[in-house]
Amino acid sequence: MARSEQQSNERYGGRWFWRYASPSAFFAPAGRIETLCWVLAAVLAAIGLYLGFFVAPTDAQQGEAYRVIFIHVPAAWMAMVIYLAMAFWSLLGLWLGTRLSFMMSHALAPTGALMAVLSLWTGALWGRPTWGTYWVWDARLTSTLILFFLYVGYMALAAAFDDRRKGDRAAALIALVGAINVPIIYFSVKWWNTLHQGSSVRPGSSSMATIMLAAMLIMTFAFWAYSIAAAMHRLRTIIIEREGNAAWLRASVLGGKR
Amino acid sequence: MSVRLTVDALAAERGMRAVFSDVSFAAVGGTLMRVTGANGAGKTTLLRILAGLGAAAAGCVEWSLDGSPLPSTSASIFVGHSNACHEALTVSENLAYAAALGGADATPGRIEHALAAFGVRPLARRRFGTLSQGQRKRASLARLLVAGPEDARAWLLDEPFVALDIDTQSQLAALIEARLGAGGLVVYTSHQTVPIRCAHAVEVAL
Amino acid sequence: MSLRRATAAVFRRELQLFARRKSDWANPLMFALIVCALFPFAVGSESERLRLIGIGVIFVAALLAAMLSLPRLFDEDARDGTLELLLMSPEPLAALLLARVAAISLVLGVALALLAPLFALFYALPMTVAGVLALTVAMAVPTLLLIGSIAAALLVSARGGAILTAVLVLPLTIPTLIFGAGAALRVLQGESAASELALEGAILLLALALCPPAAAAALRISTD
Amino acid sequence: MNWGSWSAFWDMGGRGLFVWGSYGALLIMVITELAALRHTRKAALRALQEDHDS
Amino acid sequence: MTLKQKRLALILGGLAVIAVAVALVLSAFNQNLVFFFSPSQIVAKEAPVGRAFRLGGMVEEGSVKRDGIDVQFRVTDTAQVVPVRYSGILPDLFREGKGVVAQGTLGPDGVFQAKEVLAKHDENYMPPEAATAVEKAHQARDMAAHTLKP
Repeated sequence: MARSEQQSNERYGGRWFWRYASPSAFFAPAGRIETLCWVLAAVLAAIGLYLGFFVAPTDAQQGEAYRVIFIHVPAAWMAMVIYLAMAFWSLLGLWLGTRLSFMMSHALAPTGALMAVLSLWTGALWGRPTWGTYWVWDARLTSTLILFFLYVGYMALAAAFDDRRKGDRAAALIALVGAINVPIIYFSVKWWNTLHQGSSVRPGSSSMATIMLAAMLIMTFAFWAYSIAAAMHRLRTIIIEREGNAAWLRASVLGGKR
Repeated sequence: MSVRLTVDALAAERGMRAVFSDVSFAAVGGTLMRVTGANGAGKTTLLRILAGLGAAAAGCVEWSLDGSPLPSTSASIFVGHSNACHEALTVSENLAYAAALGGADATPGRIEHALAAFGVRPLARRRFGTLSQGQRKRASLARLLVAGPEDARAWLLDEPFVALDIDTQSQLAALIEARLGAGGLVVYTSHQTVPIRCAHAVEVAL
Repeated sequence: MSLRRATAAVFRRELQLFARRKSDWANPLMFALIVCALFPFAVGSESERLRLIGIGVIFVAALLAAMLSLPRLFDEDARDGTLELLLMSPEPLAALLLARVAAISLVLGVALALLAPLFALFYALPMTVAGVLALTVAMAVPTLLLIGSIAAALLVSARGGAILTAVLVLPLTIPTLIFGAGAALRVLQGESAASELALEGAILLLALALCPPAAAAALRISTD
Repeated sequence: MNWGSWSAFWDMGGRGLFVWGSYGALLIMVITELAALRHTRKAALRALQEDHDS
Repeated sequence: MTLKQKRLALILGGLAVIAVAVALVLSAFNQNLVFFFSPSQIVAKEAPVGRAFRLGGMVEEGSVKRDGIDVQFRVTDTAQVVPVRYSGILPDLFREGKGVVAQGTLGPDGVFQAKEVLAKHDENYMPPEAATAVEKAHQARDMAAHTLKP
């Protein structure tokens, strides 16, 4: 049985994380995190793209086409990581009944869906020159596609309820069901058809030159920063939408303007 | 059997809007409790929370039987606006289903007895969908009696007198009185004032 | 004792309803039949080509037909108030939901499994394949209904339920589709389908263990 | 430095369509998302302001 | 039975069902699973004749002969060799000595008629059987080189 926020508050009142688990307390830190992450994303992306296009050499086998890797792999990773984060916040929300957890999952979903689309799109454009086809029904591609469907289902379900509290918890449940299913789907699709190469990232092994790897990892951090910043921005918007009646919010958002 | 209901600082919300807050009361078996309030004050919401069908925004509801705590779902029978009967099934099938879900074994004799108390015994083998509105209401109220007199659950009745003719209203009132006399707890909401004699009447205003 | 009585009551009621209202099972069967009959018009009637797509078409048609009956799970109950009886039962809700899905799976699963060999004739598939197809359809229908019961429970009171159910449920049924159709494909190619059948069964069992509690939680959320 | 000229840079060894197709998609999506973020924030603030004024 | 006992019984039942499911999965994985056929398997006549399947291995060095869009090459797992015929455009990464997967049918003449040829840039991408075979062959060659050197 899910608890109400107040009950959880009484029970976990002394814990450190509780201080930031309410929208009012997290609104300002979220803004600071957002600004920091926008800056980080821009700087890291600039460094990563410079390394990727001007320092990293041409690949021996693939020529220049491999340069898609600097956005393809980070996007694919983020699509998965964001889904996991969404499922984590959903679980926390269902378990503790905190409003902020649900808002966090809602804030993550659109960016996650975008990452899934991006990794599919770049994958298709990379696959054409290297594998000889835009699309294969391979385990990784297919499960990314399904991940995209799950994101869409989550967002559609959250939007289908007029009662926001219901929508929050219903969407959280579907996120968890999806999280249990993703590995099952992945392995069954893998069984069904295996074509994607093994993962090439093993530092120290010869499968990727150091400079290429460095560019890719820096781009990955840029994607992380971007995702966090976007999620924090969306989180603050959701807090404004939902907590519109609260005095502290009016004071901090409208206070300066009037 | 002695049912006890304790409600402490209860609050409810619907679609993020507060419906009521800080409602506290306690009641024991033999008490008739009437919940009053304007439209939209949250009478139905309160009853659904007591029944365990809805979640409270804050506060708690505790049921106990002879001192040992009970989960909400085993503590009460809820009769709401809908009849809780499927139109394609007969009256007795519907009642047997409700009884089995409630944890009781409904023998045909019990069902007939319960229907007789509302004067609709001949309808037992009719499809629910073929009944008139008044007949439907009576047949569905018979659900309260199917489990038998040893059933300790409290009755939660949401507007039970609506759509009942005068005869049935007094039948139901008599049954409620009998129930209270046997030590049962009855909580109801009503716009009509139907006289119910009882030793212990409490009113909760929302 | 009372748990057995309650689950038996749920199970019996569902069968009674199927017996009283034939359209509840006849419509999904007709749907599957029509879908299977449409494909040859689209792809051509050579038996060679039909055999290639037959298994997939039959399997997807069976899944879609079963999915059409998902709203039947809770929508009507929510309207006439019998859902409250289920929610207020002192017995574990998950067990009651399992009984209900079991009754529907029994009727729809068996009916679709019996029809699968007929569909197999349409698509010039040999009788051995038809047998495996019937078996895997009989396993896939309960799996879909179990997974679908979560979505159906969530969408009891939501807008746009039917389409959204499909969006939520169909991606999650991919494993059962892969192994169910895969088993029949193996037999068509003259190989042993044992491992596919084992995996199909494993997915059914997993759904059996995990879906009813999730559906119960979903129902509590949406009726709150 | 990898590129002798700008045209070599845009050509990407004959794979320019695929490489720039990918990076272009990234750019479009990021811009779209940023615009959407701005839009919803503005709408939320406007709603709050109207609520406040009335 | 109290509600708690019932819940416990249901949870135990659920766990038992999951255990059976896991056992089924394990038994399925124990059975022989074939995604690819290696040239050795084809030479040993394990692959079906006349039915489409996948052939995985490496393109043998110096075996590629192009004639317009018709291509002939040989696929090896270092132990055995299978000739392949294909007509169409080969992907960029198709190289001699690199991994390849071809989908098609084995003709009665023992030539694999490929309908689709897919290439990989990574040695990881190979059927596991072929990968181990290649690795073993490499090891043997390296060891031979070492012993011959002094």
